Amino acid sequence: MREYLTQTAQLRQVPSEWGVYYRYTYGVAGERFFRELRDHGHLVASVCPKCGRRFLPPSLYCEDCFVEMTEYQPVPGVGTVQTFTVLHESLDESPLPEPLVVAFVQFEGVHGGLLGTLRGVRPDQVRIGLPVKLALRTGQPTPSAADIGWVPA
Amino acid sequence: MSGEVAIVGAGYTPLRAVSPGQSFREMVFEAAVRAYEDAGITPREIDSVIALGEDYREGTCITDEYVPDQLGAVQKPVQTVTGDGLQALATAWMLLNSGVADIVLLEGHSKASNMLHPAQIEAMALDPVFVRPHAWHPLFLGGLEMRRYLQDTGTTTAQAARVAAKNKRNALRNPLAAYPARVTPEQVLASRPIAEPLTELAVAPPADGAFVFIVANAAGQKRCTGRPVMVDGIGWSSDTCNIHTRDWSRAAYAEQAAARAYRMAGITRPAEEVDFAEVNDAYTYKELQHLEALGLAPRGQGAALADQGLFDPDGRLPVNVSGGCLGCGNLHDVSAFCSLYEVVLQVRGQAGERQLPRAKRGLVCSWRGVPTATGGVAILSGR
Amino acid sequence: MSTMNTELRGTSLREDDLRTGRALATEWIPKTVYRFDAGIAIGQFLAGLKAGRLLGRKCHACGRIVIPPRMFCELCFRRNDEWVELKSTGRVNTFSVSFVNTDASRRQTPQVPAVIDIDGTQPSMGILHVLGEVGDTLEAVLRNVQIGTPVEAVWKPAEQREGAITDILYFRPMGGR
Amino acid sequence: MNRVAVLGAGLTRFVRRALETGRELCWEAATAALQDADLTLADIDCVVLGSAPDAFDGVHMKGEYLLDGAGAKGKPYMRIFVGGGTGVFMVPVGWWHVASGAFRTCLVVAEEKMSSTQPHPQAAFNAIYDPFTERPLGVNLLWIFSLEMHRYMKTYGIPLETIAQVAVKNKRNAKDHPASQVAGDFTVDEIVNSEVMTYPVTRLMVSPVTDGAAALVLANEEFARRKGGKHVWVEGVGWNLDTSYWTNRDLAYPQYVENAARMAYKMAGITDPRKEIHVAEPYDPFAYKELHHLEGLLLADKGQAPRRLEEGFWDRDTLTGIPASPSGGLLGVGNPIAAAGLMKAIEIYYQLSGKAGARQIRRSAQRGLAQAWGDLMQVGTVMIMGVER
Repeated sequence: MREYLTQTAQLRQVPSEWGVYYRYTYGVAGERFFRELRDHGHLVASVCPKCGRRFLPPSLYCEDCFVEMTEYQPVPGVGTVQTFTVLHESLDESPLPEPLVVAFVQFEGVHGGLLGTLRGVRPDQVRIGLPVKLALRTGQPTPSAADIGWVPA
Repeated sequence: MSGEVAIVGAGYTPLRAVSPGQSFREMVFEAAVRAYEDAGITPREIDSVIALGEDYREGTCITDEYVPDQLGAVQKPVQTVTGDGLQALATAWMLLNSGVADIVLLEGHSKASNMLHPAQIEAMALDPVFVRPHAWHPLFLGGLEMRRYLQDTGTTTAQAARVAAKNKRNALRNPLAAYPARVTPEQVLASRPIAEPLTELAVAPPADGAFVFIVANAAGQKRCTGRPVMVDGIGWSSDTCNIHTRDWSRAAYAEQAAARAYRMAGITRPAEEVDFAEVNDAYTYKELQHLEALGLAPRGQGAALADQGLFDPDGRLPVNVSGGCLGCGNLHDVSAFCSLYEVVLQVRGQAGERQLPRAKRGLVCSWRGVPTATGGVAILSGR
Repeated sequence: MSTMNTELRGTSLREDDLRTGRALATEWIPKTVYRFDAGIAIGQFLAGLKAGRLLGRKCHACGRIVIPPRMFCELCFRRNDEWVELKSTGRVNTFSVSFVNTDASRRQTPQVPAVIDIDGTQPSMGILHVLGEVGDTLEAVLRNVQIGTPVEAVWKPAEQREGAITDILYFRPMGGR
Repeated sequence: MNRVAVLGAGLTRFVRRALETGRELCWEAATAALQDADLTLADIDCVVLGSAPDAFDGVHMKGEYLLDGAGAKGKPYMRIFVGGGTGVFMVPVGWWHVASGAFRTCLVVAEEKMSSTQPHPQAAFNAIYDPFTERPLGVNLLWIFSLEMHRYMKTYGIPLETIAQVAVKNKRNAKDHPASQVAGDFTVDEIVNSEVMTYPVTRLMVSPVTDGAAALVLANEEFARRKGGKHVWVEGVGWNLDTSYWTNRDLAYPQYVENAARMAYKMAGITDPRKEIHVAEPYDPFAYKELHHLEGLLLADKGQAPRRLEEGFWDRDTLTGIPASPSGGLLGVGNPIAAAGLMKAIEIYYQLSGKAGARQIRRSAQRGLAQAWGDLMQVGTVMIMGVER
């Protein structure tokens, strides 16, 4: 018997799969955000009692002051594209049937922002600074981040 | 805080896109044999072992289990850093200055080719509530960040593409590199778009391979015969993990890590005090963004300096003469070890045909990849 | 503070809260699928199983004969030296009687995992496998097997073997029941 | 080498499934620890995080995901991982961040959110086994424990009823722990006769599935002195990893725990641990493990920990023995893996600083030890704390 593999026919791979899936709770701040989104169709930010900034997405705590945020405020209806990408590949690494515009949107007076798919505009027409508004997918049994999208304002 | 810590031994396996002839254990064994040979010691001399590992990439839950045997480290103090190579080096530095070890072994390997769905794996790092449900390919983050970086600095996509052309060409002189090539910036721009402005050739492809280092304090160095490469400074830092509140165009983690490493190394004018740098270039623009964060180029001037040839192998501050991630292959957290290995060779004068004439002091800058904002900076020099 | 804080945070949910939507949650099915390179030692080991042979490796420095095989001796830290064909017999080092499946669901008839010290290893050392022909109830298994019981491998028919650890169906008490 | 003091600790409740995300759990524990230490995040120079497999929370690079909740934004941050040994190991990790002179203060956080894994967290454990020689057999996590337990029982002739007493003791102790999930009064018969999972392991000899977090604040001597008061100090740390070829090992004795303990004892200057250790938190994810580990820690002769248990040597109110798991351990308080390990280390801090309330041991204690274990039954992690002397 040889001590090294010398032929490609000797190469072996063994498959393995973990066989689990996951269920993630939305958490204290996520509960509030997604219930507001589902019940009232608007975005809310949490307010830091120390630094006064409004955080989007809302959070249980201020990541800088490290204090609890319990106050929530609605976010303005129109935001602007801070950056965007035209995505061509799916999570399975195959070409998407139609390229997607993924946009990160910020709102005046709000720290942070949100990601969503931007529709209703040709990819080559999208610019940083474009005003957009929320286009919410509805009718899902559970509200989800995937419901959040944008259209030009 | 000034303990004398040096790399006294280094071992590798050549990096390749696939590595079907060896198990990861056999790969690591090969690198370890080289590292021990280089350091002139046996496993008996090792006081402590630090491995790199992230379970989802390894496909094994608790990868720490499978660390000791192929290193000859059975029944030794062994631990796994779920971070990058410089965080492992920093951990070694701390152990060597705490009195619990004089000689520490570092190990990192990549078997990225064994993941059947790497994008699906990397997507598992996204916030499961606010981000992941969109089910986007995780490179969308690179695209978003690149667009904002280009906008804020006035860098063009063509300038960014030159980084890939340079690094892949540098890799032609590195026998370890998995992806050496002659490509033009135009080819990079014209390659398949993935997350615009990122195209296929602007993204470092994954590779398999292993590195092992032996690191020692002053007492430990006396027991080793390997030529020491001193760790003059090391820093690591994390910006927020919250992609929503991050500054998209700056690499804040690298600024913070560099400040710490420079302070430790007594560096005040990095662009003049560092001879060469190995800087994370998982995507083309990251090299430029990192160079600016490190103070090796003024903010927004990375591309302009690159255009002048400053970062070419024959420039004043060669960057990624190894080929970087774009030329060697992306080993994720282990890429920092690939960079470290290049610095060891260069300052020892062992880099063969790519040896730089002036390589007394080198810098490594690492980044853990999307969606993280974590990275490190190390300054190393010959004695 | 004179004693630890006893007003701890942390909000407990019942499974029902999540099922009924009183608490919100989202599901994700990951594609955690891998194909692992078996490499030199395990590649040969698996090829041996396909041929109905159990292979170990011997280190000439320490004299150990190990299974599962590796191309290095982890104690001497050297490349080890030769392949050794082992008999597919051994002794039960320890065993368990398992009434739970991989996903923690209940099973009616038990699995009997065991560490089996393989004859011919040096010093005696084992592999993980399962026992068969030992009964369908806890009481029956405990009657039929003890720690130390000699066992032998029951192989799949040669034409069904695929070069996997499951080419050995199970080990059974020596000589059958 | 700088001396390292413990300035405060915090915990969340340990629950079967938490509403909070992992980040939120981290923040809850971290703020509780900062409050206990009377410090703010601005006083913290670096953060270390312990969390067991990513497969539980279901987040790749889990440390990165948790970091803002752990207070690490803009700071040097390190996640270190040694399987089940991770929680206790966070004290050594925090210790060397400070002892090395690299940092004045360190916030140590441990978190686990196991309830995320479906259909059951146990399924995530299959991937701990070797993919070539073990996973194809249809493994489950409990196999490895029941195999080791059976070998331990057989080697020393230990009856199941004796091992069950560990569960009785720890679940009883946990009744006084404010974080506890599965505390209660049980009889040996109830433990032994609970559902057989994997013989000889029965349901009540197994720690539960838990969500939770824990945190600890460490500081160097200068910082601690400036803060004032009497402190508990980290006196010894040790860790050790045995071969991954677990079926090639002697399963009756945890040599790696002994190696880790010897490293820690040496650092703490301990030569006779049975006299110099006054309270212990040995790792108890399964009832037999506490006994197995007490032997590895050299606090009992090989095979003799069960006899000492019957004598009441490990009881919380002992005056002559060494109270073991006065917190209630993983069997009583719960097992959010890394957070459970850190909870055990925190219990030593509470006991030595007189903060343990209803759980305060009756004998005097100047020194205590916590230990955890993990991977394929191959990691030992040990930390020793002592009071001001």
